[in-house]
This record gives sequence, structure tokens and C-alpha cells, in this order.
Amino acid sequence: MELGLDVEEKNGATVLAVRGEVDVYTAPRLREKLVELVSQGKYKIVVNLEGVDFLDSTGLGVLVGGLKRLRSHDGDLTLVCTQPRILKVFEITGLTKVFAIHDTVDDAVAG
Amino acid sequence: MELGLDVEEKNGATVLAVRGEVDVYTAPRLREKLVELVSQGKYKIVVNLEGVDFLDSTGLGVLVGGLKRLRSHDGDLTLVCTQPRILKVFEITGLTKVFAIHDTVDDAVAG
Amino acid sequence: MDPVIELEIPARAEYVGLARLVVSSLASGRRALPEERIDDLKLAVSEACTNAIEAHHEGDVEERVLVRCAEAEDRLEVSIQDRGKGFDPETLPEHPPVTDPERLNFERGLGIPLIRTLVDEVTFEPSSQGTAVRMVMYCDPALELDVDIDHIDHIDLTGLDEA
Amino acid sequence: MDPVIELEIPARAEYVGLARLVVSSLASGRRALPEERIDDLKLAVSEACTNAIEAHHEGDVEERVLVRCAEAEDRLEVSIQDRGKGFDPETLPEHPPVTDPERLNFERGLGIPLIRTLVDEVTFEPSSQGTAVRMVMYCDPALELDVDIDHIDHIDLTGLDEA
Ligand SMILES: Nc1ncnc2c1ncn2[C@@H]1O[C@H](COP(=O)(O)OP(=O)(O)O)[C@@H](O)[C@H]1O
Ligand SMILES: Nc1ncnc2c1ncn2[C@@H]1O[C@H](COP(=O)(O)OP(=O)(O)O)[C@@H](O)[C@H]1O
Repeated sequence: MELGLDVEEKNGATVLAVRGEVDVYTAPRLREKLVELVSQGKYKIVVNLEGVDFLDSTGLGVLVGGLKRLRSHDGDLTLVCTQPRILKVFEITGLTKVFAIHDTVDDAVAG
Repeated sequence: MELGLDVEEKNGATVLAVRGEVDVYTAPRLREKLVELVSQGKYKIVVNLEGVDFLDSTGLGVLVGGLKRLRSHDGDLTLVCTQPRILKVFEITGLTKVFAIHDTVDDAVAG
Repeated sequence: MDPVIELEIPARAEYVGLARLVVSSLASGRRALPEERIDDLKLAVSEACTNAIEAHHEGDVEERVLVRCAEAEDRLEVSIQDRGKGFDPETLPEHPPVTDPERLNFERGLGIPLIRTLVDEVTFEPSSQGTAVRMVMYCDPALELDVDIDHIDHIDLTGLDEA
Repeated sequence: MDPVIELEIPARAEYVGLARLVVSSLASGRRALPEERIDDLKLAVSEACTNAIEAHHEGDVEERVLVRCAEAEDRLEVSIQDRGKGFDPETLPEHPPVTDPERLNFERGLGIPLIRTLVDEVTFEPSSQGTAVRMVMYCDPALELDVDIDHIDHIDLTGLDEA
């Protein structure tokens, strides 16, 4: 199972596009990538989940950890997600109140 | 698991487009459809395998049975197939020498 | 007896995806479960398998997790069994409300609440031998396939001659 | 010990697709098997499972077929075990050559020749308890993934803080 992780700079934000399934097997790679970006001084990160087919609580935990870390640097981690099946996981866990979730990368970068 | 079976008349031939996986579970439906077409007097049948994702020897057996039945009515059963993974099954079993296999439905109908 | 399908995997993270695949493939074979509910079940299975795997020693391939699916007329039952140390599902720590800034300190502990929300029924059966998580999804018979070909188990390939 | 994955299904036609799915998913997880060889294995598994199912009484869900996969470094082994009556793979009837018009009378009997052609090794182990068909595919180590994350079994989600 592969996890695609592509990084792109866009108007002062770092966009991390994730593809594939985020679970206990692949989440460590997402976590490592976020750690790497933070250590490079990227404090405004947009995680694009549009290419994600599956995300469970392990993936949520990594995103929450990333948000927490970025906030401690006065940065932010926002999300791009329009897929109902992925949005649902954020809704059930109440994390829609914790994350800013945008419809497009442009909105997220601007927001 | 679904097997799609669509019938269309084209220039005097009956084109049966098969979609999905043809195996011991779904092959009975293909066989029933061929039986039905033959009983309706359709003796020139083109089986379009372009939408088939998987075909095993049970499916081959149904096609061989169909060909035999049609030949006994001076008819024919020809195939449309360009997918290497499906063609390979015909090649290994030597059935490329038994069936006329065409690249397009138009070729098959004309041939 | 209802048809039972069993998948036994090593207690390793890389096999959780396989458990999801098997359960969701069975669930989609049953047309009586709408796609959205299949996604719910898939997520619940992922959570339960993740916990089952974490309950074992790391990386030992001889530790096994059993995923057992029973397909009844009106429901699909999935049980995930591990041989870990067991736990008490009633005494798990509560999370602060999501609006509380403290919430960010809880990166974990979402799995069991998710399972409870997603499936129609769940029971946790911990013991000293390990834990079994039994989940049930009820099917909507209105969605059942018209054609029942489940009983065609033997196919007579020579029958074309009798057409 | 190599990781072993077991799938046990009722001896019914509707579950052959699941056996294919599990094996091909495992095979694609091992990047050392190219896609074409995965297709070969999938077909061989389909043939062996079809035979295993046909070796049982029709439709009795208590009759079981076991699909056992062992993932070694250099190969993937799949064995299909049934509890049917067994058979002698050496005394199967020969087919007439494909050019012979008689060939059309043979709609069956292609499964075992296909298996022999498709996999790198196969042994048939019939007994009075049933038949085990053991198939081996060798992997091409040149295709192996660069990154080996198989050993990350426990993830520490709190570690972001130490970044
Ligand atoms: N199968 C299990 N065996 C042992 N302990 C378990 C099992 N499932 C859950 N637990 C315990 O319950 C806790 C909460 O589980 P969960 O809500 O899934 O969150 P998380 O796994 O992220 O901690 C786990 O941390 C673990 O201590
Ligand atoms: N697992 C098995 N148990 C009992 N008999 C078997 C088994 N596998 C194969 N056979 C026997 O070998 C024959 C040839 O098998 P195969 O080449 O797959 O063709 P087919 O299944 O189409 O007849 C079968 O018809 C059956 O009699």
C-alpha cells in the first residue's frame, strides 16, 4: 500500500498533497513528512486530502499532532477536503471544530 | 460481484458486451445469455471482452461451448479482445487457434 | 448455518488494509448494504484491527489477529479477535470537549468512540486470552438483488448443447 | 517464520473472487512481483479454488476451503486446501490438439494445465482428507521497494512535539 506525499509551495504556504490510504501502516510516513516540513521552518501547512481514499483515527491523530505543533510556532495546519466519506470522519469526531477545512487549495492558501 | 451483459444488433450480427469478472460464479449468467440468444435464432454472435477484468477457464469453457453450439447451426462466435491479460489466457490454452479474435467490434462484425 | 469467512493475519500494521479489503468486498457483494454504510464498516474494522494489532507485541509475526465475518440474511457480523492482554472498554479516559484547547493534547483515543458511532451494534469481549470486538451491521432488504444466483454452485458447462 | 495470511471460505462459487482479491492484494503489496505475474497468480488461484470448490458437495456452507499465503523474502507461496475426495493429477485425460475439430468437445480440463503454465512451481498433494495445491511465485528482488517500512509496527503519534 502506497502513500503519495507531494509538497508544493504556494503563495507563502506549503501544500502537502496526500494520496492513498492513511492508516496505522502509512500514517508514520505522513507524520515524518510533517515533522520534516516543520523542522524546515514551514509553519503554514495546507494538507490536501482530496486524493485520500481512506483515513482512520490514526491519520486523524497525526493531523491533530501536526496542528498542535504548528500552533506552538504560531503557525497553522489547515485542510482541503470535499469528499463526504472523509469529511464524515472529521464530523463524527468533532474535529471539524478544530480544523479549518476548505474546498480548494486556493481557498486554504488564502484563508 | 456483478457481470454486465449488454446485447446490441449490429449489421446482422449480435454483439454481446461483457463487463466484469468471468469465473465459476458469474459464468453461468454468460452461458444463460448465450443459450438465450441461440434460442432466439441469433447465429452470428460477437462477444466483446473489452470490458472484462478477469477471465478464467470456466469462462473459456462457456465460450468454447457457445462456439460449438453456433457452429452446429452454421453460425459463428467471434471475439473482440485487445487486453494483453485476457488475450494471454487464450494464447496459453491454444484457443487463439480456435476463436477468431478481433481488435474492434466493427472488425468482428465485418469479419 | 450462515456462511462464515475467516481471515487470519499477522498482528502487523501492514495487514490492516487487507482486513478492510476483505470486509468491504464481502459487504459490497451483499447489495443490501449501501455504499455509505460499507464505508462506515470499513472504518470500524480498521479501528478494531489497529487496536488488536497494538495489543500484541511489536512485529512478532506469530502473533495473530482473526477477522471473522458471518453473512446472515439480515445482517453482516464482523468480529476481530486478538490474543493481547485485554482491557476494560468502560473505563477509558474521557476526552475534553472539542472546543477546549486541551483537546489538542488528545491525539489518540478516537478509535473506540468511532466504532460505537459507526456500527449498528458492538460488543467488546475482553478476557485474559485477548479481546473480541463483535460488530453488527443490519442490511436493508429493500436493496437486495433481484436475481438470486447464490444457489448456482455447480455449473454444467456442457448444457449449451441442449439450448 | 515468514508472515502467513490465511483465508478460509465456504466451498461456494461466490467466494472465489475473494480468494483472488486477497492473493492479488498481497502480491501487489510485495513490489517484487510485476503486475503481469500478479495476473498469472490470480488466474492460477482462481483455477485452484474453482477445483477445490467443485470437489465439495454443492452449496453446503460448512464445507471449507483454506487459502494460505506465506510471504517469504524471495517468494510468495499460496496453497489451496480442500476436504474433497482427492484425485490423481497425473492421470488426467489429454486434450486433442487445438487444431483438431474434436477440440471443441473439451470445454473443461483447462484449469490444471493453466496452473502448471502460470506459476513457477506447483505441487498437487491429494489425500483421502482432500487436496492441497501448493503454488510458488518467485520475486524479482530488483523490483523491491527502496524504503523498508515493514518494521514500523508501533507508531508514536505524540512524537511531533520533538520535531
Ligand atoms: N483490542 C484491545 N486490546 C487491548 N487494549 C485495547 C484494545 N482496544 C482498545 N484498547 C485500549 O483502549 C484504548 C483506547 O482505544 P481507542 O479508542 O481505539 O484509541 P487509541 O487506540 O488511539 O488509543 C487503547 O489505547 C488501548 O489501551
Ligand atoms: N482439488 C481437487 N479435488 C478433486 N478433484 C480435482 C481437484 N482439482 C482437479 N480435480 C480433478 O481434475 C480434473 C481436471 O481439472 P481442471 O484441469 O481444473 O479442469 P476442470 O476443472 O475444468 O475439469 C477435474 O475435473 C477434477 O476431476
